[in-house]
Amino acid sequence: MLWEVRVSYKRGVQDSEGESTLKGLKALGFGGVEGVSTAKVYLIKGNCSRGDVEEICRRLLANPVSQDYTIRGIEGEDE
Amino acid sequence: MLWEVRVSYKRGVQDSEGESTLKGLKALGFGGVEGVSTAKVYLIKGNCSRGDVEEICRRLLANPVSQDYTIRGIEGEDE
Amino acid sequence: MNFCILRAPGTNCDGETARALEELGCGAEVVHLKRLLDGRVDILGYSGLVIPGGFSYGDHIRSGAIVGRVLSHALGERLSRFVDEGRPVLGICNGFQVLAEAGLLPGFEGTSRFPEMALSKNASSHFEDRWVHLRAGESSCPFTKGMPPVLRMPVAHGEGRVVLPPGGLERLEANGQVALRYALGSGEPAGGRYPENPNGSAGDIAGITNPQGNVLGLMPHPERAFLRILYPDWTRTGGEGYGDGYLLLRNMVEYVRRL
Amino acid sequence: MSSPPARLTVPLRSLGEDELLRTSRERQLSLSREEMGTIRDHFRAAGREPTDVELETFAQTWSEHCIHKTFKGRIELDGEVIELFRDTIAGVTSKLRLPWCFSVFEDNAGLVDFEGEMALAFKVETHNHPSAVEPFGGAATGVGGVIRDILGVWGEPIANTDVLCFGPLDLPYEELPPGVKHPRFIHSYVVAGIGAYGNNMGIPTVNGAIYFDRSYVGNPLVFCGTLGLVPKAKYARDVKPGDAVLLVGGKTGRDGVHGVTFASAELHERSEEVSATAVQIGDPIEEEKIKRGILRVRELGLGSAITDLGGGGLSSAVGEMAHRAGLGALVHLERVPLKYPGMRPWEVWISESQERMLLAVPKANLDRVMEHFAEEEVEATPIGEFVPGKRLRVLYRGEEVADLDLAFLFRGCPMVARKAKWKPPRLEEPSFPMDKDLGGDLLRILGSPNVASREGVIRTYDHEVRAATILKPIHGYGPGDAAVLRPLYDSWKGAVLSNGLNPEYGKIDPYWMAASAVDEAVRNNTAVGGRRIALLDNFCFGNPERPEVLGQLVRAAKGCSDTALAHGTPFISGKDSLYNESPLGPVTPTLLISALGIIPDVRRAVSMDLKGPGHRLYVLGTTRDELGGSHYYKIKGHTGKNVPRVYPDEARELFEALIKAMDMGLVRACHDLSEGGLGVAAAEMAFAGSVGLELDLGKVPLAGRMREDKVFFSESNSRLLVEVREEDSPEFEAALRGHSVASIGKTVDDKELVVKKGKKTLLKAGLDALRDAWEASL
Ligand SMILES: Nc1ncnc2c1ncn2[C@@H]1O[C@H](COP(=O)(O)OP(=O)(O)O)[C@@H](O)[C@H]1O
Ligand SMILES: [Mg+2]
Repeated sequence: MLWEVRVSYKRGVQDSEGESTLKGLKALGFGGVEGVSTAKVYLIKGNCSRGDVEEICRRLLANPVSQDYTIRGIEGEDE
Repeated sequence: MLWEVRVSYKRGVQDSEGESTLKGLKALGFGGVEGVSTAKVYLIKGNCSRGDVEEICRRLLANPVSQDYTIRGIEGEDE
Repeated sequence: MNFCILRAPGTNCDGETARALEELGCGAEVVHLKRLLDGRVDILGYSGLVIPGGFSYGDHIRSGAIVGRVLSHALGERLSRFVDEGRPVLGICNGFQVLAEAGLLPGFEGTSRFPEMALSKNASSHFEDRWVHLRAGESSCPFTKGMPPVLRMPVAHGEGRVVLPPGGLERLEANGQVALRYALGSGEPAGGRYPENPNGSAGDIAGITNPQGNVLGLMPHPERAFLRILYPDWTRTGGEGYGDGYLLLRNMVEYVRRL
Repeated sequence: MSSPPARLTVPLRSLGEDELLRTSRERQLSLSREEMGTIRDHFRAAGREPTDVELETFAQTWSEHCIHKTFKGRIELDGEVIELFRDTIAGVTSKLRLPWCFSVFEDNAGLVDFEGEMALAFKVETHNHPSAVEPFGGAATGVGGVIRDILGVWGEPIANTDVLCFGPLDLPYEELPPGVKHPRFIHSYVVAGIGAYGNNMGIPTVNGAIYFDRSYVGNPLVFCGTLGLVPKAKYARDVKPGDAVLLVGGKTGRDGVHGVTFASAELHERSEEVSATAVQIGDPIEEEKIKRGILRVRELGLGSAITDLGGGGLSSAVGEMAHRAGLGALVHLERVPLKYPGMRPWEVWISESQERMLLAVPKANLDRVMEHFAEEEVEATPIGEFVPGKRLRVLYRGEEVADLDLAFLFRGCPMVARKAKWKPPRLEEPSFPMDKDLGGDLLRILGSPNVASREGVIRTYDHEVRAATILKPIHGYGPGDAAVLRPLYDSWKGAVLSNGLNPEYGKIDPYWMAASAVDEAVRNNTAVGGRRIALLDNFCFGNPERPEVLGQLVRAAKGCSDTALAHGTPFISGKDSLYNESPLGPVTPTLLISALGIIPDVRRAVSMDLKGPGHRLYVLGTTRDELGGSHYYKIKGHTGKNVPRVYPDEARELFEALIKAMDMGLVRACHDLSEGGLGVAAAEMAFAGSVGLELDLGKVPLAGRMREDKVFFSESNSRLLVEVREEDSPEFEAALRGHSVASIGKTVDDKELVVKKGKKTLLKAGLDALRDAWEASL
């Protein structure tokens, strides 16, 4: 199976990465850009259920206090 | 408009973060996981065309030697 | 002789780098990137350019990406001229990343508009501070000439793994552009072995020069190996005098004197 | 949408005690019944109701975190009444009256003289609760916060320290209570957060410790320290009426709202949801820019005062700055740059958004100061001015939302009076047979979590940026006792940083736990050549409203003070973090002592690795049957009762004699004896230098008869191992005459550690095996 996990900052939590990217784009002359936010994607391959991936997010990939995550089955989800 | 850019490693370029995540998951007892790869997502908001975003990727977000990118219009793409 | 030590938000090795150059008898002026960009300062007013270590703009996108791309976008032409005139450019750690992103290194055909190499996340995937052995002398770079066969300096970075396009390594080697390689204590190349090669760089590359030899980018920090007393084992091996970083920086200064 | 008026009042005057307490709870004020009553009476007398902004200001300023109620309150223990701060910690400093203490307990950090016009500023803070819920952000902002304490005394930060306490990494997941993160998760993200902040700012992380104990599962401890350099003449504290109140740095958001009240309450299962706004990630690059701006303003002497925006945000900082200057302040709250619209005035006022500083600037300098910050791309906003009359007035779009009497705000908080109880736990000394071969025990201790190598963590921190770290955390391939820095380019004088921490002893007696922590910090400092030592205390205890916890606190405060006094080492700053409890109970009483020494010439610093064969090895200090809380007992499954004590008069003179011998150049290597005792120290010195060692336990100076295993693993305080060249040994012995010192062995060519008693061999182990055991874990 192949799962896609996407981890992003919760609303209100500072996304310095997005902010510095915005600054960089302005400096490069991309004046039209108004905002940038970022997220991290993990593609997880293996023999695991959606429940496992939930658990993986909670235990390692995301902190529910400051981050949101979404899980998407890409291949072979059998639920 | 809102664009989603996704930057990932080129084939053959080591994704060390994915590898270390895999190691971490194994250590946590997720034996079923076989591989992890990572990517970075930028959500770009503003007055810019697909061509602009293309240019943004080439000029800043991706290094052509090690990274690939994909662009997806999420809102208000008028092409 | 007056060096421009370029800094941007997040640069943090400018103080000790400037200090080392001053001890070698040159002027070393720390200049904020924005002063170059808004034209208050002209890069061509300096005898050399040093881009020191740090985390410019937080290094979020890729280390050195913003400064590198902004430099090439806004000052590309002046920088090319600076390099073509043979003036020395040294990029240390984050500075190396900047030079790579700016297209100044490897500079196969002169300065390129887009990067021709990448300094990617360490194979270990984390930041690492450790002393390494280096082998110099294969390249045309005058800054690494006449050095002892094995040098010691510390690295401290999270993204220092040299990634090259297909054929890139061969091309670098053929051009004599490999200035420094990670080595074993004996001077043999590290052969990709960790931790001797601390980041998994292709060809054990720690430093690259341009074909002309006047631009050098390296991940190790010469300013942190400037004095023997900064070595991690000086209490065993002696803390008097200058270290290998001094030799490299002195070579660069002498190169300018000869220009 | 019509927004509510800026000025909202909270009816208090008619409330009874219970209703007051309910209001405190509902608004998350963490104020007690008595405190609420005092506030109500104050406003009754004033003939009006408080505004929400005013009430929140009290909640911040009167929080345990800001006002240290417990340490400044009256505590009764066994009929004796004591004020902890005055009678113990500060008492030591005032009794010692040392002329080199430049500023103590007054400011954001303690300051001591260094070289010429330069002073060193040192501060250690804790960031425990945020690190429990958001370990990366919590630890990172902990580092950011303590760096701002140094900036807040006009200091240039030059080094960081971090001491971390976690639950066991191998804790089974099933044992985790709901809402608690696994120690592995917390460990790896805390370490990442500390590294990220310090590395990004270019401040080397040079010293620290990691400690594991079950009591930290629900409540990890994260101590972050920063050392700074301050030219004394630039230490401006001279606010005049008319000076601008200048807010510098990042924008203000809802983050950290109620951070201090959060820190002053116990963690509970739902802390995660309730306190989401107390969580922040931090932006070191912003702080780096602020630092540059501040150092420039300092150099040019353009500011009249500075402080950080920490706990309580603007509400604490503005009031404190005015109060110290004997002035008042007028603030226009709508001028504060916000991250997003829609914040209530009280939220702006108490927000703890990171990377902000407060400066007082004479009007004539204001434009120049603003320009310097603009040059660094840092936002600087005048939000008001200092005024005569000791009132703190806050306006929002012209409407008055607070008008407070500063004297009442800072002195009106009712002093707490609490009862403490101390009952020694009932413990026994174990009895078990000794293994014929001590090698197995030694390998187990070397590999145990609290002894094993920290290299994997240390290397993720940049410990040599600034090119001034002379003794590094891993020097000569072994675990150093203290870091040595060379702060100034034009001087060889050094600063020496070390720490002492041993919670395990706290399970037996917090008094000796604290005494041991002081002795350990001082002897670690001494081991590399540090002297003229100043101390910081950081107490992390459970809920002080519980008499048993308070009893432990009193004993610890006395233990560290008595020992510090005897060592002649003043406290210059510190902090207490109480309410470190989770559903799993309170943390083990934990006291971190951080020591700052100096060394006249860093080229004389001594490292712990053995330098070569054919040298003598001396043990300094007396070994006693004190294995309570030792690692040896621990691996045998015991706690024991004979906790290590300190005999400080012996210790002080011994350390002074050792320093003399070091200055004469007689000491080749030196290592302090602590966790794992002589066995671990000897093994570490040997494999660090890759030099073999032969010891005779029969020669170790003892107080009374002891079995060999106890001699080898005792953790008695005030002891060190010293390597001396054969030809220097007469001089060395002369320098240490009159002290408890013995030559117990010699360094050899074979790469082995051999331990004998007379003719009997008790241990023989290859250095590689020892090193592998030490490196295996973590
Ligand atoms: N338990 C303590 N032991 C020693 N010093 C303390 C203690 N608590 C507070 N102090 C001192 O009081 C001063 C003010 O403390 P505090 O208001 O907490 O500072 P900040 O908020 O800037 O950290 C500091 O210098 C600190 O050293
Ligand atoms: Mg403070």
